[in-house]
Amino acid sequence: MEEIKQAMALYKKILVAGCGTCVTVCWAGGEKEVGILASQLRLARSAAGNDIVTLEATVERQCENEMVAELKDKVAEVEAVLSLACGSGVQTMATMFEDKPIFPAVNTTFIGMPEKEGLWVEMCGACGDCYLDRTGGICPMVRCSKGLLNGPCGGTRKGGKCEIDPDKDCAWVLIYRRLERQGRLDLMREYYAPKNFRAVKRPGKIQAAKA
Amino acid sequence: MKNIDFDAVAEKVARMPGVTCVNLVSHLCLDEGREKMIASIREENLDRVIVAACSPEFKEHIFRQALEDAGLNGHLLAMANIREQCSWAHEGDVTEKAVELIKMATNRARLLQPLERKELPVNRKVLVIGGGFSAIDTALHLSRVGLRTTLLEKEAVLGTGTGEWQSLHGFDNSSMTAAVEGDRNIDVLASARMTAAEGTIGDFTVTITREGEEISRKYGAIVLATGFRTELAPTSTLKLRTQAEPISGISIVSQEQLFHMLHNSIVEAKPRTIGFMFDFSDENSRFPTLTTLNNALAAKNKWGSEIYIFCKNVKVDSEGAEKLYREARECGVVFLKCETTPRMSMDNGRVAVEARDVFLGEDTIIACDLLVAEELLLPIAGTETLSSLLNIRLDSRGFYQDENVHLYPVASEKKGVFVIGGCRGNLDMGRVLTDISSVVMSIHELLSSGKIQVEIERVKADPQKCVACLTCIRVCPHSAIQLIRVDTGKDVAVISDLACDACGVCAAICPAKAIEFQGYRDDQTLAQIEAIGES
Amino acid sequence: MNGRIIAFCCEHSAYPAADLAGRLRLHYPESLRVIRVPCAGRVDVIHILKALEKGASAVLVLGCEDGACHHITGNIRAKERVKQCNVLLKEIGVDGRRAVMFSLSPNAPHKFVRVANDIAKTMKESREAR
Amino acid sequence: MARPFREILEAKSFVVTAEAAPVKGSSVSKTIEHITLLKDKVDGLNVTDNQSSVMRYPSLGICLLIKEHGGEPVLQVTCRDRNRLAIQADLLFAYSRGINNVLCLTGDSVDVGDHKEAKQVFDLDSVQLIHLVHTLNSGKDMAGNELDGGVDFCIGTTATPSADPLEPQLIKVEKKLKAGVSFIQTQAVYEFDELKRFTEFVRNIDEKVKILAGIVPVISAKMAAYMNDNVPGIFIPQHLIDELAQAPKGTGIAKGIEIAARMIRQVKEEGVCDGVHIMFIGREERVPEILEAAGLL
Repeated sequence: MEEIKQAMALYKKILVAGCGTCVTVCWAGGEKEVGILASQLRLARSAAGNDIVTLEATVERQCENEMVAELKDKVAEVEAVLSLACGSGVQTMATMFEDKPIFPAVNTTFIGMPEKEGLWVEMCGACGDCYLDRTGGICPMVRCSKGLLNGPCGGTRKGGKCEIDPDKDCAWVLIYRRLERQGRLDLMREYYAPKNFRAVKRPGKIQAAKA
Repeated sequence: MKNIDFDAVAEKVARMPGVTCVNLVSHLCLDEGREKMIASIREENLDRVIVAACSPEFKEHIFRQALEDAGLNGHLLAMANIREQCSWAHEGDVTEKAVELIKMATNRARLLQPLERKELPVNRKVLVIGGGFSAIDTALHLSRVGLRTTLLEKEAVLGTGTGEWQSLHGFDNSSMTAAVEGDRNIDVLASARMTAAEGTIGDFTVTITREGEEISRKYGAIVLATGFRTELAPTSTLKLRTQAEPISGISIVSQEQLFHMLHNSIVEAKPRTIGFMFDFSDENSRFPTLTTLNNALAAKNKWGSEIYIFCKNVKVDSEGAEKLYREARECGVVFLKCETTPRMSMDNGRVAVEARDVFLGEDTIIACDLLVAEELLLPIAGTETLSSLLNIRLDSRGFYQDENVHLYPVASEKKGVFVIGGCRGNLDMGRVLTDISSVVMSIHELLSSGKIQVEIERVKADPQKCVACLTCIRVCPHSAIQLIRVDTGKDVAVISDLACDACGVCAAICPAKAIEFQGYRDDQTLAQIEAIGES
Repeated sequence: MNGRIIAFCCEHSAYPAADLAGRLRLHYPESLRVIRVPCAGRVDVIHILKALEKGASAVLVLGCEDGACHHITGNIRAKERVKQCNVLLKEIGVDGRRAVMFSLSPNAPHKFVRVANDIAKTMKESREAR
Repeated sequence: MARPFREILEAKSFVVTAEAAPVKGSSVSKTIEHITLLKDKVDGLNVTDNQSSVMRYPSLGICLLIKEHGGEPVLQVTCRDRNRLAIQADLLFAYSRGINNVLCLTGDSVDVGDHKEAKQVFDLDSVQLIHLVHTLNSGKDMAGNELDGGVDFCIGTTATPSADPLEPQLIKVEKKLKAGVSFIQTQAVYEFDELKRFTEFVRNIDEKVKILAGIVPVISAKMAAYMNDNVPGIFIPQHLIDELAQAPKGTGIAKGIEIAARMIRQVKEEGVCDGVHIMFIGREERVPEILEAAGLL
């Protein structure tokens, strides 16, 4: 918030733009969060005696040019845009409205899945070289804090917890239990050679087969 | 309401935007006042009504009805509580505050929308899960009020397990099962389990698995009457006898085993001294108290044994317990009040119980031929499975239903699902009977007419805005929301008008702001805030 | 809105408690404005923030006692949201105490009045400190 | 000139190594003192690599000093700070300067150290690292290119016999053994039975590998509790904590040395291991006292 406040310090009228897909589902940038962030900014600024006007809008997917285009009129009205979309959405906005400063309001950290309402856990590192078939469907690259491929490190805590966080399960203990249950522990005994970290060249690109 | 200048209020309110007429009426809730209200709605062709009077807690329904009588939807009423929360709450003149409260109500009223009411058909059949006393009795009562019931029992016959020994509490199991057999309204499914359940009040679809075969049935309500089980309390350090067999020499037995000895078995040698223990591990000991008193009296009468009862407290607030206690005392049963659990040891074929008597202040050692150990009353196995199938919570002890003072005693948080008797931790007979009559009355009221009145779309998720994030489904305390594929092929949250209890938890948490709760929409709440402090 | 206190009151607990306070003629600050809600769990973060934006000195969310919520978990949700508000307010340097949640039963008019008086006092003190 | 560690492993019935923890800073005079004190009393000096993810003088640097002062160094290499290029380059350098022993470890997470915001590498894991050293030993680099001048490292690795659950750890040990190591140095062990169970497991897979039991003296109940909570892979049993707590004030170190020596004696007498590895971190100068108490001098 401090970052956002500072970034917005120069502006008197902004658009707070949400995205109606992924970030809505994970409670980071849907219509509700847009409302809250805008209100928070207005409160902060009025407390400082320097009111700010906020427009609010949420589009279906901020990573789609056509959908972002709906915001044209609103963007024209304001000095800057604060986007609650993921990095892709922010970059789409920035490309579409090249002469307006676009600020990211969320730090996109990981691709996760919901564990219960309001709690998401990182599950996939989008590495492009998937091992899930060999690890009982548990990704060691992301869910092991060290991303080890050949078994647990020596730091596992009592009860199979991670060395960096007693509340986090050791991914390799989970993999062991799942493979044991499936009678596939041989998979764990196999040696996995060093990973190809260039399976995805940055920046990543996917071309769907042309019809 | 002497500290409000009503003429001044009327004058100010009349100037509020959209206000057509202001009437000052004393006793608006009496016939005279209501008639006046109806008349002005008709005469002035009003489309919203604000009542500034006493708390809506008391008379809101009367005023809603008045609106309906005047041909206006009852939900177009807003109230300003200028009595309890204004005039009476403050000393000195509160005219200004009254005006502001009315302004808040006016702002809200402007945004109110009518709610359609509809009659929906309900299935009149009831599923009762369990085959013990409370299940059977509920089915028999429901039959008497003309409702058809299925009794779902996991054992092969009704009344197993607790059957005979329930007669201790004064009912006859065999005549009850006979009554069930002769009752055409009751259908018994034995050796069967519920393996899936979906739907809402009035329309549950239940999958029952019997001998590997799946049956699908539809019901309007579900009653859980699965009873409880007992387990030797951890305080009883010595091992329980595994079978109820004629005693020869020493023994530690359960209440049920003692009951069998007293009523069915030939006992080789009558136990001269019997000890009972209860109320050390679980303070909820009404049921053990009753059982102990009954068994102690029976043993005294049949065997003439010396009887010692070790307990922290004797809980005699259940029906008949006080009388039993008095009888026990009169015929010489000794009660020893102990603060801590007595120690037990084997002593030459007898059980030595060592306890500190609180009143005597000294240690007493009593050698018993028979010790009736303390037992814990626990939920039966499978309670968790059923609770997750039906989506209802368990309390800290694992029984159904939190001790939630706001819920109707036998209603669960899910409309149409009821919990009675032992499986909700209600263990003495008097309370079980109360549960049975409550559940029969509730279900009769709900299902007997075959239809139910509901307000349509009071809480609704906008399918356009819903992103199917499942949040509302996960947070709904009444499991009233489901993900359903709509015509457009999209999965969206759909709130069941029947199951919804109108709390608004979903509306507050929806990250897409897709859920609207008529009467408590965001804009209606914010409009009230807008009015505050304006004047 | 000069110093108004907004209290979102659950119709199963705090609202009847407020009524009872009136009937017993227990007095509390006139600046209190009650907004009736079907459950404390209906109160959204944005309601609290907008009330503060409008100039309310404090916002109270009053729901049922633990384990006695008519809607089972509504009061817990409300508590979480108020906590979220405290964090949001702290982030922008606003006194977190301006949003508070209390639990009370419908027959607790004295607690209602105490809560109202306490928050009014706290707000007055912090105004004077400034 | 010290005897090569590989020869010692083969020849001696009970091998003793000690750990040398590098300093934080560039002043190595104290380290040199420790080296001179210990080099003839133990068979190898084992140098940690940014131990516990705390940034320090490099392992490679201390190994060079040991070499210069006539000791036999064991270079610890973790996967945390270097990718496969850097590790291979460091190993080439080490070998060229007479450092012939390498201990392959995963490395602690940066989260437990003093540079928590660092990007941790873990390009390889410890099993892959062992394979890498074998690849270098065969005269090729990981990409398959011929090396101009090969290497011939004696390879060791670590294991945690007291992990809970143990099975996943054992599978990893099995993989390490299959990759090929000459010695295994265990994480600190305090329960003799645990150690015994572990060595039996190892022996079933590989009869020849040498096992050195890890000995970390604990000098107070407080330190024991701290280590249990904060040092990954260390589990000190309650009865030892109690024993330490009962020691009179000021005798903690002596008590710790006594307990350590007791363990070493038992290991030696019952012949469950081929030696011990002593880690008396920050008190290297007192290692001789342990050796003496254990009858190893």
